[in-house]
Amino acid sequence: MTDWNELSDADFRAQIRAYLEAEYPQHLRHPSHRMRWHEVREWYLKRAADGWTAPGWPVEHGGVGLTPSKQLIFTEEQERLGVARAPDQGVIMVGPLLIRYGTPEQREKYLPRILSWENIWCQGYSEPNSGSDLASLRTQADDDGDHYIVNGQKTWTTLAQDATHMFVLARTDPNAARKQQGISFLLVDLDTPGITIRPIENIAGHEEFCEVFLDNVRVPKANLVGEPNDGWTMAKALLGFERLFLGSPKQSQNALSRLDVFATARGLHDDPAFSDAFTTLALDVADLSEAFESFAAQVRAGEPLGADISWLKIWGTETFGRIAELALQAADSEAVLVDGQDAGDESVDVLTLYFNCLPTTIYGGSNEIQRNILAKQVLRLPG
Amino acid sequence: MTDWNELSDADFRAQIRAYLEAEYPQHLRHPSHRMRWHEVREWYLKRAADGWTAPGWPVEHGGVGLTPSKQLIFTEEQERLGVARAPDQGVIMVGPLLIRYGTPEQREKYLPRILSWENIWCQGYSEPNSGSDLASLRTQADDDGDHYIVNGQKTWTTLAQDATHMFVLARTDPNAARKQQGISFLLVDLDTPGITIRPIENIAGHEEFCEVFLDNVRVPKANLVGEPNDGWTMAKALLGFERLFLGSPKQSQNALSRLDVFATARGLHDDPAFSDAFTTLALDVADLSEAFESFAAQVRAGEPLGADISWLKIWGTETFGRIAELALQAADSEAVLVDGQDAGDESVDVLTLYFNCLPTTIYGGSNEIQRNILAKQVLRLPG
Amino acid sequence: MSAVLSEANPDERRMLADSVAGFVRQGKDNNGVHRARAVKAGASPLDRETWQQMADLGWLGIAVPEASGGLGLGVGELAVVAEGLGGEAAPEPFVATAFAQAVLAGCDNAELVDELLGASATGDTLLAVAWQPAVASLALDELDERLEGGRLTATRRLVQPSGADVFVVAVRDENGLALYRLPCDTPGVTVETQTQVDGHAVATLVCDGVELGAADCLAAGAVGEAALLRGLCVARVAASAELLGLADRLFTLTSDYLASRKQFGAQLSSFQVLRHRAVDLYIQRELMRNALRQAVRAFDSGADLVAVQRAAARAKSRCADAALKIAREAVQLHGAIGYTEEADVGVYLRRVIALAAWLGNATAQRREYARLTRAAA
Amino acid sequence: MSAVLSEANPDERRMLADSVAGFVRQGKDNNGVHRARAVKAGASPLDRETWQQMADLGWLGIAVPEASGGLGLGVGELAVVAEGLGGEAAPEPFVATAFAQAVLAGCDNAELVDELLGASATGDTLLAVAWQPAVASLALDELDERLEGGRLTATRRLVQPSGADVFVVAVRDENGLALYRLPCDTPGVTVETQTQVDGHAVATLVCDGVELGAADCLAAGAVGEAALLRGLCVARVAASAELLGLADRLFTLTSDYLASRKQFGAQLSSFQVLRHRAVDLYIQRELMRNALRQAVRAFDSGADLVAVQRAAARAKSRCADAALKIAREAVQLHGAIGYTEEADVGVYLRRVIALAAWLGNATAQRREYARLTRAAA
Repeated sequence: MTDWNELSDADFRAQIRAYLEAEYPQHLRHPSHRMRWHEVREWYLKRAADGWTAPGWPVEHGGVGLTPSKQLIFTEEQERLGVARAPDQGVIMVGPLLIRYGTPEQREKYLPRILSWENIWCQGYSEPNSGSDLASLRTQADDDGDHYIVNGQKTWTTLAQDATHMFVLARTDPNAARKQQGISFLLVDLDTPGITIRPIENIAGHEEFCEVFLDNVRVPKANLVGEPNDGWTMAKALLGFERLFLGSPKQSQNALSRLDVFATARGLHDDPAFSDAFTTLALDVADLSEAFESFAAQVRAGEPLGADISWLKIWGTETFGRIAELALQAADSEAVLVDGQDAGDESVDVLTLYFNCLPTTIYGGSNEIQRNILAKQVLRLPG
Repeated sequence: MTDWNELSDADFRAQIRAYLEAEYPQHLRHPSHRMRWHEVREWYLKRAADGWTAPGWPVEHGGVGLTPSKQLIFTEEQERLGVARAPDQGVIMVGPLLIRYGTPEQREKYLPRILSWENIWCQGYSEPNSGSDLASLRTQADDDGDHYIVNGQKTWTTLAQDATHMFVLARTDPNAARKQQGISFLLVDLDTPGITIRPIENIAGHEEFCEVFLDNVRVPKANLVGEPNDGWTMAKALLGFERLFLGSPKQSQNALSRLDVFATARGLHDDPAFSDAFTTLALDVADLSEAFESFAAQVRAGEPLGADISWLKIWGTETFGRIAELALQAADSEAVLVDGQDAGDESVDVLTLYFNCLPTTIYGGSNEIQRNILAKQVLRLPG
Repeated sequence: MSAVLSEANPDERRMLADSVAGFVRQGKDNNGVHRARAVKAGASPLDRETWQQMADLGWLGIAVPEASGGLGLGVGELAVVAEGLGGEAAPEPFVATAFAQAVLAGCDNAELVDELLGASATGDTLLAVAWQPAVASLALDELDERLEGGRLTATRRLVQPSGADVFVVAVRDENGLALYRLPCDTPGVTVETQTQVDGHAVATLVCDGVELGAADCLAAGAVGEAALLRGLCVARVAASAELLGLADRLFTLTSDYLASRKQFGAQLSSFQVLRHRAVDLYIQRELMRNALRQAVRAFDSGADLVAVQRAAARAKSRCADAALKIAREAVQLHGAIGYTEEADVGVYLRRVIALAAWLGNATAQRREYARLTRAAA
Repeated sequence: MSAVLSEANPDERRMLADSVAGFVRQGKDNNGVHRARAVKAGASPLDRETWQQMADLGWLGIAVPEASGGLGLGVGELAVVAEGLGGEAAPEPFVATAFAQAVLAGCDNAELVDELLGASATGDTLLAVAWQPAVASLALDELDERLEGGRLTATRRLVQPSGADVFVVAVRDENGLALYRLPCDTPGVTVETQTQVDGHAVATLVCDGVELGAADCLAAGAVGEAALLRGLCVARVAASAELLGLADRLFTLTSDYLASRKQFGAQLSSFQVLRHRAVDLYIQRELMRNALRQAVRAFDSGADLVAVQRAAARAKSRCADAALKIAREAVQLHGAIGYTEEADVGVYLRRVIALAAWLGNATAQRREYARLTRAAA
């Protein structure tokens, strides 16, 4: 087996690029909305067969064991081609969690099934009344001998309708002094009686999120990860370099390039008003990309990311929003058509750009929360 | 003597316009910064001789006794011609205060001297550490029999260097339950020993404000207006329809028209980028003017102004700021010249526009304070 | 309070506003938002029963002369109804109908105009103006496909409502711009549809050698052009009023949400950043009201065409711009739920996007305003 | 940490930055802010003693080849010094000097170039580039007053420093653009001055039949044009760095003020609205750093002229724009005191306005970037 980490970055990038170009289906590149599992299943099973489900996991657990630097290249190459995301919470969250905190039995049971996509995981964090204040969650897990009895409701659970399992933060000690305490981390099989999954339609007409109702769901204590009441610590510890990708310039770059296609086809670049606005945004994206590279260099050097990474998420998502707004204006009265706008040989879909930008300033910690974080942890302004 | 209120609005406006056009000096029209007393003295003494110092005061106290509607026309006509403001705190604040709350002796002593400009008043409200939180003022007035001994410091006192008297809010009961209580309203002769006036240079190089230091200043109790500890109520009660003028469109209209002169001379209206930006601002000013007229109609109808007037100040000052910023950009590398920019036969001074816009979002209750007021008193958002 | 109530006919307009408010809120199972969701899911925006009720209330004849069976009222009254319908996101083609009626009102084929307006006011005949060329420009001089030898081969884009019984089609002939009546079932006419963001279908009218006789001519030359231009102004003002209604409700939904929802142990409305943003939305709404008020006044006062065009462009640019700002912030301030169909925000947002773009968006209207202003100077 | 430290020569650049920081903060009675106030009050921006110290430290020779008595370093080092000077609002004409030196470095009259650069690096001769025509355009093709028969009658605007001993004047001749040495005391030369917002004098150079001989020609034709264009890039990047220094200090002054000042019984920094606005200024500063870093890298990596022009336009547009935003907000967040000379904010603001406009403001730079980008496509 190749030791990928031995390759130079350039060689590694070239090989990954060649692999993706050869194997990743044309029609799935740069999708305009989040793909469902049935749409990407074939590709991810092929990748699993090739051993590429978990580039970041250690080799002894079935991963590729890439260094952070190589992982970044892998991700960059996927983004370059617009590879659709899988329902990948098992790979991103559950695997690393079990490798670090799980029992041998948990690892043995779940890791291989994550790698093969036999198990597909979703994340049971958010709740209807917790919003950005995750620690205020109210889902309750009561001790019942060798089981917990779980009651509550999760929401904004991405693609729960495609998942077989969900990891859940639930309150096991309602009397804990701080709301962050008394929360435990449970692994839940979605086939367990008492679970109802209801997709939520978003305003663009897609069903990316779900509500998940838990009604007296019996979860074996063997499915507790780590110590009881220690779930919050573990959930926080898992926030790794993935935070970088909340500030990725890819969405903005893609949106700008779609707008460019439209503008070129319609001759808008000859209009100084449009050109000035477009250039302003092009420079906003350029400086975002430069900053992203600078944070990526930190990751490559193995340095941890600080709280300052939050500014990238703010700037990236708000730039995306401004591009989408300019596109909407540029298309004028045609902007309303759901099937997109003619742009020479291509079609550009300004409505999708616009709808896609809307949630980016909300999810992954709303931009208001990110500003709170920066004010406190980076600017250290007394509160 | 003419009963001006008997005239139709149109006739009254025509007469006022004719008077101002004939009498108000050409070189003082539309000044770019606040005029000093020696610059406007001659004009205001002429106006005083003609009986026009105090259009709004009742006739029995030496005013013209105009209705609010006629006062508004008077003000509009002054603004139309760009009549420079006098150090008019005596007319605006002290006169109405004494007419409502003053003793007969106070009225007899001060009102005629205000009308003749023998006394010129300034406002001793703000303090170095009170900022927007005026009620936290710390200037102390200690009871000493038939005098108060006043110690403290006032600041942002407009044109104190030109004034003979200052009205002062001072704390007479430091133990009052609420900080708004225990404040008294005192009339102070600036010749009293212990007073030092120090002009403050602003960043545009002008001296519009002063610091006023009060060091054991003896103020006769005869100079207390109203009841002791009741100063806050009186100060608030005096906020009349003058609040309307914090949201006046005049500054924005003037700035836009200067920018238009520059743009026309330089052919900038042919540049769609400039034209779009200019039109956006022209419409911002137009909608501001429409709203101002709507509030003015309330005043004309004798209705009190509500807290909603605050939005006009926000929109007006921020629109002014955007115009000034566009002017700065439009003048490009010439924008830096303090003597202005050539614009055909005229000269336009974009720097002065820019410097003038800066304080407008701070004074008269900063725009942050105005937003606080709107959120609480108009939107009634629970806090 | 509606923006236009305090000016001409305040009492009548207030009564009308109350009547609209009562109408649109009737029954939770068939209110405006409910019907708008149904349209998004595929239903026709023309609920026949609702449309007939609106006709019976006289709303479809507001700006139709009394002689033609209407109420003979003005743009102010149209705006009152449009604002009220916007407040409940009602999907009915009220402003599109007002557009067609206003165009007709400027035409000089009195008999034909009378017939069409009468049938429109009763709700029996649905009208639509077909005027934008294939590349959906706003400039009338880009309407370059001509009527030749009494036959028209041309394409007209973005026509609403797509299910109109009769189109008022703009064509060029040797005298300039002319307007013709074109029933939807005329031979050679094909109506293709595209779906719009709010679920409404918009039509592309394809005319392939369609015969247009003198009897179908509504107005020609300068009269035809003025009729279309003035109709566009009425439509833009009515759309502005509907945008105000939509934005006003979005603002209320949002401030109510902030006031009722808790996070980090405190009401959302206690966070200063959110309070100030709510204030900024309030200011945007006030600006819309002011821009709309001046536009209605321009009509009320009988201003000339250029003045009315400028006033309409000003109102539409402000209302399109402000409504989009308010709608976008409404989503953000609602958080994740604002991005779902659980909340009503999305229903309003989609309609705002549609109306903001209809007949020229904010950017286009500002250019129109600048053009008219410079031409007048 | 300076934006450009982490790239090429990080250790050397860090030492240089430390040295600048130490220098500019020396003595409260003659630090940068103090000198800047003096300039505003009428003093020359060229404090001879300070200037000599800067020469002695080698800073005036940073980008001057070692053969001409300089250090032979690059734009990165210029940026480090400019950023440091900006941090203390120092008024010395460092970036204007760097501009002239960079133009000279591209000229091919080796002997003359060597002499001027050497004299400039020692601080003995003050240089200034005179290139903008009467209507202060940035486009070189608007330089239409020609050198004819060896004599120049022309006007050059906005020349800095106005007290230069020798001007590098751009002229048109039959071969295109040429650069000449023009000592300030040459017969026929008049130097008129105008005052700039920060108190600096800028010169209008009026040449009335001035004789320019072949011996004074620094470069002609394509070489001359490239020298001027590349020099403009260096100057724009150095100005961007100074803007970063100014903005960074404004940001620090503002966050310190918010953290220290109380109102309504609470620290200003406890108000969420002000916290978030401070964050937005922080983001603007980070953007400046990133834009500057890529520009320095373009020079470090020896990119071609067009690439360097694009990088410089990008840096200058971002830095001008962001610095103005930060400065304006710094005034607002300081409240009334920010509008007075009591605070240092005004000193920084005035310098920001001056530098943001120098050699083309943000709008002009974005147009330049768009032009270069489309030309390259």
